[in-house]
Amino acid sequence: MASLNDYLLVSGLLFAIGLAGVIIRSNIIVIFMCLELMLAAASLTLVAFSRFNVSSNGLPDYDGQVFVFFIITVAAAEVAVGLAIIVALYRARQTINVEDLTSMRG
Amino acid sequence: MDQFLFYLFGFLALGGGLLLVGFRNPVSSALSMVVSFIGLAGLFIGLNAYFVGIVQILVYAGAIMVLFIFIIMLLDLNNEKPFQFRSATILGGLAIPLLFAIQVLGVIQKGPAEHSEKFPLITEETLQQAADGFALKSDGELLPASEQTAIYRSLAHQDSPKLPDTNLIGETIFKHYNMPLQIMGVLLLVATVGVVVLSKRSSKNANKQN
Amino acid sequence: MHTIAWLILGLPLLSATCIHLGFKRNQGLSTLIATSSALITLILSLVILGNGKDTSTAFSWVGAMGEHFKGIEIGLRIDQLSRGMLIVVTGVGFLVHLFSLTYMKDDRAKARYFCGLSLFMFSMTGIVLASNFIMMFIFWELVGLSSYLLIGHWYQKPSAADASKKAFLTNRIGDFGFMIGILMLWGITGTVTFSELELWSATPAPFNSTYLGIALLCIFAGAVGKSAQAPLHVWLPDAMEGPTPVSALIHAATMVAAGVYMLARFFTSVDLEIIAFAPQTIAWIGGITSLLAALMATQQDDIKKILAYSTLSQLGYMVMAVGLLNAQAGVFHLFTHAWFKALLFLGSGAVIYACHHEQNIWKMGGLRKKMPLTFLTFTIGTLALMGFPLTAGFFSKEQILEAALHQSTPLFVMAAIVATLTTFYMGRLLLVAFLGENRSKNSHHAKEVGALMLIPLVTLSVLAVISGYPFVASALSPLYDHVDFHFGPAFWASLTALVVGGGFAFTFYRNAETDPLSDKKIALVFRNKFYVDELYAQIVRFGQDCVAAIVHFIDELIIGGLIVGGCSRAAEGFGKLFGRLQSGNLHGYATLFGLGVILLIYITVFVP
Amino acid sequence: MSLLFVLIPLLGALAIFLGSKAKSTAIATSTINCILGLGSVFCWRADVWSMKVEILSSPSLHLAFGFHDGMSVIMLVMSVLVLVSATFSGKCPEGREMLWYGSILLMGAGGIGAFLSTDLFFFYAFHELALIPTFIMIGVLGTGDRKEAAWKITIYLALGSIILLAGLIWLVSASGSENWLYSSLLASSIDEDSQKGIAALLLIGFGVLVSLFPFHSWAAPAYASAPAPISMLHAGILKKFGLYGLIRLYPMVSSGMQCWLHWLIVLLLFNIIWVGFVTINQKRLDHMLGNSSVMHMGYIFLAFAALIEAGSLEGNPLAKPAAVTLMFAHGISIALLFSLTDVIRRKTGTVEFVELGGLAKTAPRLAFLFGLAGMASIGLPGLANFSGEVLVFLSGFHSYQGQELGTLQIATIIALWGVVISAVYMLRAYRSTFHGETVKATSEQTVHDLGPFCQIPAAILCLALLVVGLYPKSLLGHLAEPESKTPLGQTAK
Repeated sequence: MASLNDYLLVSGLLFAIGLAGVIIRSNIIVIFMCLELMLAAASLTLVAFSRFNVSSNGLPDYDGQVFVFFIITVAAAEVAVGLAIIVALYRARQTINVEDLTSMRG
Repeated sequence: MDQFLFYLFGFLALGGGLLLVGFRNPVSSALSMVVSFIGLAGLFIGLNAYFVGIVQILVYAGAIMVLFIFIIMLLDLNNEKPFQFRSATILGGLAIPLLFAIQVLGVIQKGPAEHSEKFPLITEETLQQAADGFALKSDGELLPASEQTAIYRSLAHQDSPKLPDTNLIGETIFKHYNMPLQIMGVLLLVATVGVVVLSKRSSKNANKQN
Repeated sequence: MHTIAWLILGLPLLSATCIHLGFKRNQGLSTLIATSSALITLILSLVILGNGKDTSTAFSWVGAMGEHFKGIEIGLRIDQLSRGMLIVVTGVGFLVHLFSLTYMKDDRAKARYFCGLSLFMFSMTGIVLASNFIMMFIFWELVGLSSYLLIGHWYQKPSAADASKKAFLTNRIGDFGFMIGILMLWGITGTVTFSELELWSATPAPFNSTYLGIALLCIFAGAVGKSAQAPLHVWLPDAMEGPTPVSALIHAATMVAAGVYMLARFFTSVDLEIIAFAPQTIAWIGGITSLLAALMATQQDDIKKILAYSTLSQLGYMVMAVGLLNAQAGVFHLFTHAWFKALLFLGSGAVIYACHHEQNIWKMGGLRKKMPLTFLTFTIGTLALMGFPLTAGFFSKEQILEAALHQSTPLFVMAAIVATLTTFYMGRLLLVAFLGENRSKNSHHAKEVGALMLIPLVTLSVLAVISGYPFVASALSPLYDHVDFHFGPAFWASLTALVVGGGFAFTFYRNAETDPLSDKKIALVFRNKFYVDELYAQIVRFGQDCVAAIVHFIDELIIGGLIVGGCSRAAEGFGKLFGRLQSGNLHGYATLFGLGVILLIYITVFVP
Repeated sequence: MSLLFVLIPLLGALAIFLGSKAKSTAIATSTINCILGLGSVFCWRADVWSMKVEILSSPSLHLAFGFHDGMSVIMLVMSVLVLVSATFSGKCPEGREMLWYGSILLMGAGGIGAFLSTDLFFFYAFHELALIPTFIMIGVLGTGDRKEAAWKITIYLALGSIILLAGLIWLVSASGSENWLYSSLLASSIDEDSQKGIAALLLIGFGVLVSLFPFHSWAAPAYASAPAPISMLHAGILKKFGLYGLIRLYPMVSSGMQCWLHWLIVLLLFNIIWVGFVTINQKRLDHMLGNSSVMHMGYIFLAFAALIEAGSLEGNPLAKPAAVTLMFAHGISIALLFSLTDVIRRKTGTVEFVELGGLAKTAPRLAFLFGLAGMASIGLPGLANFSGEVLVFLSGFHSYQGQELGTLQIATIIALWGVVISAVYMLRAYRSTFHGETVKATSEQTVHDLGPFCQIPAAILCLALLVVGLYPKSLLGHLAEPESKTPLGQTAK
């Protein structure tokens, strides 16, 4: 069985990869996927801690897992809305390349 | 064996992630994301979080990936223009995650020693012990058989006691997180309505353009 | 009795309001309203005089607050002083209204003029009847306003507009002191009402006499402004830009005497023997003013300016008398002076009117034949001003000289010199303007003025003669102390002054075509009024306008530019900086986010 | 009843934003409000009117309105008068009626709401509500350098408001009161150290809002470039908010204020003399008026300083009436002046002194009204400002008993010189605008006298100035009711 640190390391690396994707890629859908990846990395941390923090009766602390459950739910909703926005955006601008979408320039 | 599975799934998750970032074609990216998530789900299961692992596969691989692919197809983005390497972006994109990873390492280094100990396995004794806690009434008496919960029965199963984590999560959610659950339901509703509105408006715009 | 008093105060206000609100279009009706209100107030004043009872009435204007402040009252105080002064104000006022009917006949803004006159009558009666200092201050400012309006009647003339502004501002400086004085007096005595001041003076609580003296001098500053004493005398000659009847009423007979009246009020209410330094200062300021003004008058060419400087000089006399703690003499001179100076001004008005608004005496000449009646009355006025024996001016001037003789020899000498100079410049005026040959077309075409103008002239000339006699003065004069006449040094001094001054005037100016003295250096100084106006202009320019410009510059630079501007520029700079970050580029945001996360972790974990 | 005064303009604004005819709605609501407000003066009896209306009541916040004492009534009357004349003033650009009249009503409602709130939180919030339309109107519909002016006023007032809010929060927390009700704060006591800090924050916060030196430089440019009703409402009503607040909150931090007395005196003298000189040097009518309004705030602060010196409201019974009277008078007169300046700007197209002259000939009614307002603002007796100023000076000398002159007395004497200064700039302005020969901009071909519609606001305000000036008791009578007798929170709800 692996240790908590191992899981945290995997989670951190996964997060870093996601971040790298967000920064490097310019296709907004891929960026969105990378965001999902970062979210999932966070979930991994939560589950790892849930397993690590054994509660008084010897079972894992399920609060963390409930949290992950909620995260997954919200992520689903988020993806639905996000993709709808992307579709709308594409219809309006004919592009989903973030380098072309700079109308927020201050 | 445990260790091997950890490395396997960990490798799957990280490798999928790297491929996700690396593939030029978004469809390939989507597929590699699924690979990554399957690896993640494996890690979850390795942590005895069976329910979350399954949900992860169901939701991400089943629903979200389909959505992504659907949208990619809808927008017909296959012929995307090739990667434009802007050195500053690449530099930032590499340096920052690298820094982050180093920091994660540092954090792990600083963490207490017990974090580096291997998790104790959940054995039958553990389950038995836990079962006792579910068998008692509040005043300390043993519950009669008719009132024994599924959790107890599963934990204290004669032949093969199992960790009933779905039941336990369910209990936690409905006992302690009832209100957030309700709110989550509303959130999903709002998201549904939002998506409808968003797509509707865009169709109207399309009509106008025509 | 009280009703009549309130009526005297209220009628002119009513008239002014009616004219302004209703009848501005109808010029004839406006003049009628104003003149009849003046007549009625004169009659009512005579009624009050005939009644002869001392009384007072008041209503609360601002209620009492706390123990110390007993409120402000608008009250009327009728006693000998105010009764006599009322006669002067309403009497001269009515005659000036009458005179104005002809003088202002062709003016397009006649209604506005009469509205101003009514407003003035209201304010002036307010001062006369005031029962306390704050009420007096209120009306004090209001006469300033009406004077401003009337001097600036022909506001399109830049000189008139400037003169009115100058008059108001100079008076404001005086009022600055006046208000301080009132406040200090209130602090020391706990009251500003004259009757209560009398009570306080009878049994004064222990107090610091120095501060009372300072308070008195501050109050005197108000009189310096209003009665045009040095160093605030500069506005009065300029005020001659107003219509001549206005000069007669406001700038000769009544308003400028208000300062003397106020001082007399104060001096008769409070016993001031203990703080001698303040009255002495007042007397010296009066004396110096009268001397300077008389010197300036000798070289003026404008008939009204000469009279204006003579007014200054005579006001200096009155102030000196009051300062010598002989308020009776000062007020008596005020009383006689009001009649003969109003006469002189109205006479000059008649001359100016006849000469088609020519005011330079060197362009007149020979008017004696053209306007015999005017000449006669003007001569009577001049004699009264010179203090010719048996005219009114003789009696009052005599009393002042007596007072000066008893108190201070230098002041007596000064007063005698002033008397000489008075005879000299008035003789010059009479000789140049009325005798000799016609020196211009305007004077050639002059002819005697109409009856409406002559009635006031004749009435005033009668008063200019008889008002000095005890039987008239004791009945009419605001304050009168009968002094038995005797052939003392005062008499000889004034007689000498008459002879010497008259002699010089006759030698220099008989049949003169131009001023024989004008090329003397000293005459130039007199002609230019000792360069006081120039000095003040410089003071205003450097002491005020330059300071204002510098202050404004500093205000903009340091407060607006560096402190505030610095803040706003810093905010703007930060805004620009962060605006740069706001590139609209998702990559940029993501990079920043990553950096932020790293920083956060670093701070929370690695910083001890 | 007190609720009505806030509600009517708010509903009017709402109706305008919902699309009712802007101009007539604004005029109708402000007129009704004015009539009711004036009616309230005549009916003012402390026992009846001090009843408060509570709309929203939670343990910590009370949205309630009521009259604390006569001061609220007087401020209300001032506000309704200025509001009604502001709706008649100025010329709305074509097509912007909704913004224009809606903003006017909102500002009026905000000011009135602040004066009538019994809860400090809403007291603050209503003022903020009124500031928003101010900023917008200056930025959108202003003239001249409007962007910069709008920014300046926004930065300043926002800063002042934040400091003020900090002071208020500190005040509430230091008092130990669990709500923000004025009455419960008044009943609590605050320790000396906190009082000192609170007093400083309040003085700076309110000071910025009232343009106390050296936080004054926002005022003139903002008033100059704001549309006429906005400068009328801000200078007339909203600026008084700060002074009103200081006097209102003073009893809670009386000993804390004492520490800052000398600082305040120095600053207020700068307000009078320094800004006075700045005003003399102005070359434009609107800038001059803006600065003069800053300068006159110094006198009201002088009354406040007299209050601080006395240590309590009872110690110097003159100070509060003096400040209130002068606030009233200044509000009315400056509103009138801004209104008329806008008329001049519209008729001649300029407000530069060098380009004006001789207007008295072509527009005598305008000249008369402007002269009256100008004379009022320099404190001519018979007009309201004089009664305020004379009371201020008397309050400055209230503690003087014939001994050596104290700091306050010397300050009063220096402040008196400000009367001369204000006469200088006002008469110079009048001389160069109305007197002298007519010039191109003021010739008879271009300029016509005031029409009847323009005279309405001026007439209302002039009348108020005259009534109070000729008989100040009509105003001061409302202040006679001692505050301690009718503490607001204790009456029936």
